[in-house]
Amino acid sequence: MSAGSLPSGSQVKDPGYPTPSENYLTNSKGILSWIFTLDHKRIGVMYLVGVTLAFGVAGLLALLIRLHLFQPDGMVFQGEEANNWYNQVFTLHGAIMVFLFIIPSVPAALGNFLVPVMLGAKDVAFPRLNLCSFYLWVFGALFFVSALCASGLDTGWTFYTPYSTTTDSSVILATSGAFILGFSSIFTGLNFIVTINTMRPPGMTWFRMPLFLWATYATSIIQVLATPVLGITLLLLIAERTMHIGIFDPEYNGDPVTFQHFFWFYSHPAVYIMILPAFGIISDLISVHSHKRIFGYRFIAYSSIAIALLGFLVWGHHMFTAGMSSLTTIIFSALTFTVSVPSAIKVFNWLATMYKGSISLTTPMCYALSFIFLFTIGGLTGLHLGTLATDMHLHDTYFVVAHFHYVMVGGTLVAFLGGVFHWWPKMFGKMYSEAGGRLSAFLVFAGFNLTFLPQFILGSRGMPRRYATYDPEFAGLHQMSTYGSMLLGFGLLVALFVLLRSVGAFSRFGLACGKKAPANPWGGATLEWQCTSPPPFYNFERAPAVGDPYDFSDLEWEADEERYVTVEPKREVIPEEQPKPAPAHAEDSN
Amino acid sequence: MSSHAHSEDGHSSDGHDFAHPMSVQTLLAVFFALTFLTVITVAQASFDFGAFEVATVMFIATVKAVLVMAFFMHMLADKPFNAIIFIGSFVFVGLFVIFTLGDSLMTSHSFEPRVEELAPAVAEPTITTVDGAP
Amino acid sequence: MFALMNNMPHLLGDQLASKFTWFPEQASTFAAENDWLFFFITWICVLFFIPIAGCLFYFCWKYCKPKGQKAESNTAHNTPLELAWSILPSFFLVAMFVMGARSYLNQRTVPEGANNIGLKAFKWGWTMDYGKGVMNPELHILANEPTKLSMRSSDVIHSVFVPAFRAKKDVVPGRYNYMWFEADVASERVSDEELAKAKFENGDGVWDYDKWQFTQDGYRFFDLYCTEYCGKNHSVMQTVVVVHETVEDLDAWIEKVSKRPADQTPEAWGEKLYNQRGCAGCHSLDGTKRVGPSFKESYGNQRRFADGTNATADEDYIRNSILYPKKQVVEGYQPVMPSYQGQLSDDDIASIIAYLKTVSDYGPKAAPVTDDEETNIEE
Amino acid sequence: MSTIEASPEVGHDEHGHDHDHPPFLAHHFDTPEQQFDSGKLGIWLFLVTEVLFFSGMFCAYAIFRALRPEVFEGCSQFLNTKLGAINTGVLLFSSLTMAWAVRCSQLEQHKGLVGTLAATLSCAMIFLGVKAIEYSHKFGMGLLPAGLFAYDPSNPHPDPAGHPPYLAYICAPFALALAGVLVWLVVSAVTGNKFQFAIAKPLSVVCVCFFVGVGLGTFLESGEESADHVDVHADPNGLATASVMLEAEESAAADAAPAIAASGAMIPVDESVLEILATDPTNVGVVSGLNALEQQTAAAGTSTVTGDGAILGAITTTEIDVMTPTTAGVFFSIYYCMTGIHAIHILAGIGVLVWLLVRAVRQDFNRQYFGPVDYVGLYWHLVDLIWIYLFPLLYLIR
Repeated sequence: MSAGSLPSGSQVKDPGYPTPSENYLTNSKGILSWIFTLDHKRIGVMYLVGVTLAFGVAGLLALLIRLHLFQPDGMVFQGEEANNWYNQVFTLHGAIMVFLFIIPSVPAALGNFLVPVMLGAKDVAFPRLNLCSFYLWVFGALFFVSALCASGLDTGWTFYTPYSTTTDSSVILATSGAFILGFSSIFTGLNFIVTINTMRPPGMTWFRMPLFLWATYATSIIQVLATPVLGITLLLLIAERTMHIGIFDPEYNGDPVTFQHFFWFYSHPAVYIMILPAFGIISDLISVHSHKRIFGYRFIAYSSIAIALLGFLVWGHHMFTAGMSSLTTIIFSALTFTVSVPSAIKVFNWLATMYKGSISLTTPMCYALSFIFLFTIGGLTGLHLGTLATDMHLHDTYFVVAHFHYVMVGGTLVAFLGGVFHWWPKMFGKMYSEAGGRLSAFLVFAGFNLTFLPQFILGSRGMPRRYATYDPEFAGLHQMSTYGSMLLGFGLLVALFVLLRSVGAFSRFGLACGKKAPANPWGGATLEWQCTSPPPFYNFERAPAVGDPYDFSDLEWEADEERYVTVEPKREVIPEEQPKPAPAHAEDSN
Repeated sequence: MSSHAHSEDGHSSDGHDFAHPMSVQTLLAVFFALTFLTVITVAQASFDFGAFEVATVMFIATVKAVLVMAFFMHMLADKPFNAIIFIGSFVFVGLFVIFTLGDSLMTSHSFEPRVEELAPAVAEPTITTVDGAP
Repeated sequence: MFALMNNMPHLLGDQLASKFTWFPEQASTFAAENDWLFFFITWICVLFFIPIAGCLFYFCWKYCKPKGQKAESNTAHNTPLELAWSILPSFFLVAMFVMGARSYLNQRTVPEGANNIGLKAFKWGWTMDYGKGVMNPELHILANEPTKLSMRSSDVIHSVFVPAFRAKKDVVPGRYNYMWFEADVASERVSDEELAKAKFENGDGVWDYDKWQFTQDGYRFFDLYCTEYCGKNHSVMQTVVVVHETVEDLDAWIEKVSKRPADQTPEAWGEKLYNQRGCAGCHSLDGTKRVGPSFKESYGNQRRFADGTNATADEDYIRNSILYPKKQVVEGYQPVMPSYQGQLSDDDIASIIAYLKTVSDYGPKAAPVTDDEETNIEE
Repeated sequence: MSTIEASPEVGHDEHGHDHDHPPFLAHHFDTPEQQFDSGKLGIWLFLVTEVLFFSGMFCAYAIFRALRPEVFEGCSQFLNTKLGAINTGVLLFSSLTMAWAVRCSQLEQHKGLVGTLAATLSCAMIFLGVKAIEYSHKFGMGLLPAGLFAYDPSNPHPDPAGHPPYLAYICAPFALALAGVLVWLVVSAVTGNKFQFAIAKPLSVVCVCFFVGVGLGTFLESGEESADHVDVHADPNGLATASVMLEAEESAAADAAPAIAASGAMIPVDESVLEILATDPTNVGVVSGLNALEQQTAAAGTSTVTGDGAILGAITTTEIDVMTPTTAGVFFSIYYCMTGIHAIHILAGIGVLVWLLVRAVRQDFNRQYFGPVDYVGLYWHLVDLIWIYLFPLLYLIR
């Protein structure tokens, strides 16, 4: 097609396969074709819409919190019930963000779309289960909405007993919702593990998998192992509230610290459910946009698994002041430090990948850079909290709030946005405005830092978290934080605008939609860039050429078409008569 | 797509492809072993093994569990990977129980005594006479 | 709202211009060590962060290339380098852990002879127990001597946090948690004029600690916060810590708060004592049998004792029961009640008796007994 | 993977040419073996989640048993070992028939498959029937979770008229199911629908089995009842005396046990209890008592000290009553949580087994496609596995 621009003699492989007449978005029409779809890509898109809505709601609640804290006495909620309102708002902000947004964001939304495509499979192993887990998510979300409509929720997202067993708010509705969302998460994880284990096409060995798949695999392990414990914990909590079973409620001889053990056995690994897929995205983003092979592939892959497993050993660091025995406390502190090593490895590897690369400062790359910056701060401040003596001062202060927002928002959310910007052309077949995208990345970065850097200072100066009103001495920093949150919110709106505009959401206002996306706009070497944008219903019109996912040497930029094409494809020659159709099994049994 | 027929040839000659039916004798033998172990575990409950009681009971239960897993659940004939993940899950159960139980035991001295537990016994006339006798 | 936003630059300026500190005042023996450790970790973080961020921006600038240009190098890995950066930071981590754990163990090991103060947390307030039945929401401790708090909660989880002491511990219902600290900065006293002026301006209402920045006894204080979310008034569940220079000063304060205030009736004071002094643990008000007989059947009732004798529960009997509880034990109960001799003043005992009269179902639900009448009853 | 393939879910018809894709093979899989392996890995992972799900309750069990062994010992006597043992046997037998069903499906023995599945279902129903007796009996005695605990040692078997007819409530849905299936059986026999008749026939046996279980449970429980009545009546106060304890030790079964538990286990309580009480800051009385004691020891004559010492000595052994809501109640909470969630798993298992039964009658399974039977089998064995641990942990504590 564009042989003229290439050195003579090189064989040009057809870069984009003949564009199929239909893609997954157009091959069937009507609302029912979406509601009952078994296509992982459509389910991924539905998740994307769902988690964005959840994020919008929880984000508005966050702005409400920040506005309220603009004044020491509280600005938004007034009157007798002001504190109750505040408590409900921060609880719902936390619960919705954690259960409805962060946990399903990357794995369920992006993961569903990408895992089979990256793998070269036609679908996930259990498409019906996949749809089921989406509807469980919807169902769980409905429970949260009904809790909100009934009498709200004011326990904090952690549901600590005995507060949660004695408060009047709709704890049972909310915990039932979280229980159902847990199963949604388990089924997604289970599906991915099976898909990656048994659906890899010939040639796709474990070490040819993109790092996003490794991260998703590690995440899925946690989802399958940890989430059931949340299920039983919440079930016991419901029983405690209805029948007073006396396991967690001191009134009946139970022990609240036991509840915390149960809860954090899930919820600490859940932190890695949130951040591991983000690591996967960033690994791919940095490599693709630096056009350079990822540095230390195996170290990154292994460190994902290491984090997943070590993540099960450190839950106690949420309870350093709760009244655990000193020995347990010290053991958990020591184990906590071990988790920081694999995270550090990844940061160094990403930097080494950029070194001597050919960096394009595209929107996804801007988000990825911002991720490295913010996540590093989040990770490093974790050291202050893992160290026992300093944690005695910092625990349950704004320092903790700032720390986990740096990891969850600066980490996961930024990576999620980076991932969405990176794969948007693939998902919807449209290019967005680069300038707008970069602006949003900058605004998010600036707004985020302005919001949460002051909170580190607030925390170390002794401002406790979850306070609806506070001593006037903290006012200045709180106000900075509030201004920052506005900027952050504005940045996110810009991002949403840029993305929606590209698919023509504003075309009726005269804002043109984006250009048609080529199959490979960034020069990625993973399999998803081999199919058309958007992918056809069956992902690949023909079996994809499985090669090294980070070998960019045979990709050439075609300036006039604004796309990358493959020259001299090092296509794996798969013999027609293979002894075994899925050699993956042989490896599994080792 | 001729691979399918091909793969069938590559498999065991019993013609059952990937199916590995258990023989009826094995199934019955395992069942009787399990029943026998149940009888033993009920019987041992009438003897006092003191501190070993829990250990004995758990040992017998584990033997039964291994029998069920190995034969009824075809773990022996299954892919090792499946067995590994299943048995691996017990490692995590172990972690969970050991840390939580250990911490509870180490801090149990700080639990508040429950006054109402002591109270009725103290107030019980019959018991008071027995205890207060010396 | 917008008017306030206009204040922003001013507030910012305030923030930067006035004494900017990372931490509140160091007022305990833990503080210096804790802050040192904090800054030690922070500097290590900076040591790592500056090169990381520097590389990030430098690489972006240096290797930013037009599209289509190949990378200069395609090194896939360098195992020694990767091992190095995996292993080297571990030494820093070990150092942090060891220092943190040692300091923590110190914070968990109560020195011999620490002054013991009881603390009870409830929704939404604190009661400090200074022994001998003296209870007060304010925490008053002695400078340069270790103080141990034995803490319990009567409802949900709370957490004691004194930023100036760098100390924190959750108060968990169903168990006794403890913490200790040694304050090394005594609270100043404001001048009497200032105190008098504040008292006048404050009026009879609740003392406004935030406004005056000293207690109603004229002491400067350190904040004590609840840091475990506990419901509606979590954010106002605060009290103050006052550090006294000398034991005399502390005792004088305890003496001052231990007496029945002039404006309180004996019944009300008696009820307070019933709840605060542990009577409620063993003696119910509704007739339920607990460790001891219920107060519902106390005053004015006929009592049968373990030794077979009988008596009517009158003022004298109750007084004796409080001071010498093992002399006459009601039949069916164990002689487990401790003596309150030296623990309750005559006025306290009289108040309790007055209170018992109001809760007993037998005998006169009577007019309050005057102080004179009571003090006449002698052993 | 070497050819272009189109949708599995939409338009099966386009694939008439695809000889290699049998109808039971989902289109995103290449071979039946890949499909089977995926399903198998999936179900094993699901079992992993089940193990971790139950681990929470085993953990709660371990904590409370370690902290309050005497409560567990006392309360365990209320559980009828015979019923537990019978149920263990029933579940083991159902595991056997389930494993046999897998074999039948692999060998394409369709009749055998239907038979073994029906046998498995019947065992599940017997199990539930026995459980219904156990539960209703305990509900009636007020042996309930901590918050609802209403056991009265002096009146262990309150008048049945005083509480709702729990057994009837539990049996009602099963009776409805039985009636429904019988109607279906008759209708399908009359209309001559052989397929439906072939399903309804085994199902009616299955439903009847629930009541077989109820009968079995009633029979064994009534034997139990008379035994402990005798013992209770032997003691005029309705409270345990040393003689009853002796009897209990001699008799192998737990017959006399409720009476013992009612009186509570003897455990020594030493001064440390007082010290603990003393650390309660609100309990200033005790603190002061101890302080006074110490001061007296230091200063005054020894006579007072011995006096107080004797008093302390008198309460060094006291009885902890294990039959209060906060002690026995917690045991029964754990008992109901564990066995209740296990019973819910049995119910879920019954659901999927019925689905298998229908497909087995339809002869869906063959040597290439027996996955569903195998997966349900694995699930069923896990449920059995959990009971293998629950039985000794709850019923056989001494």
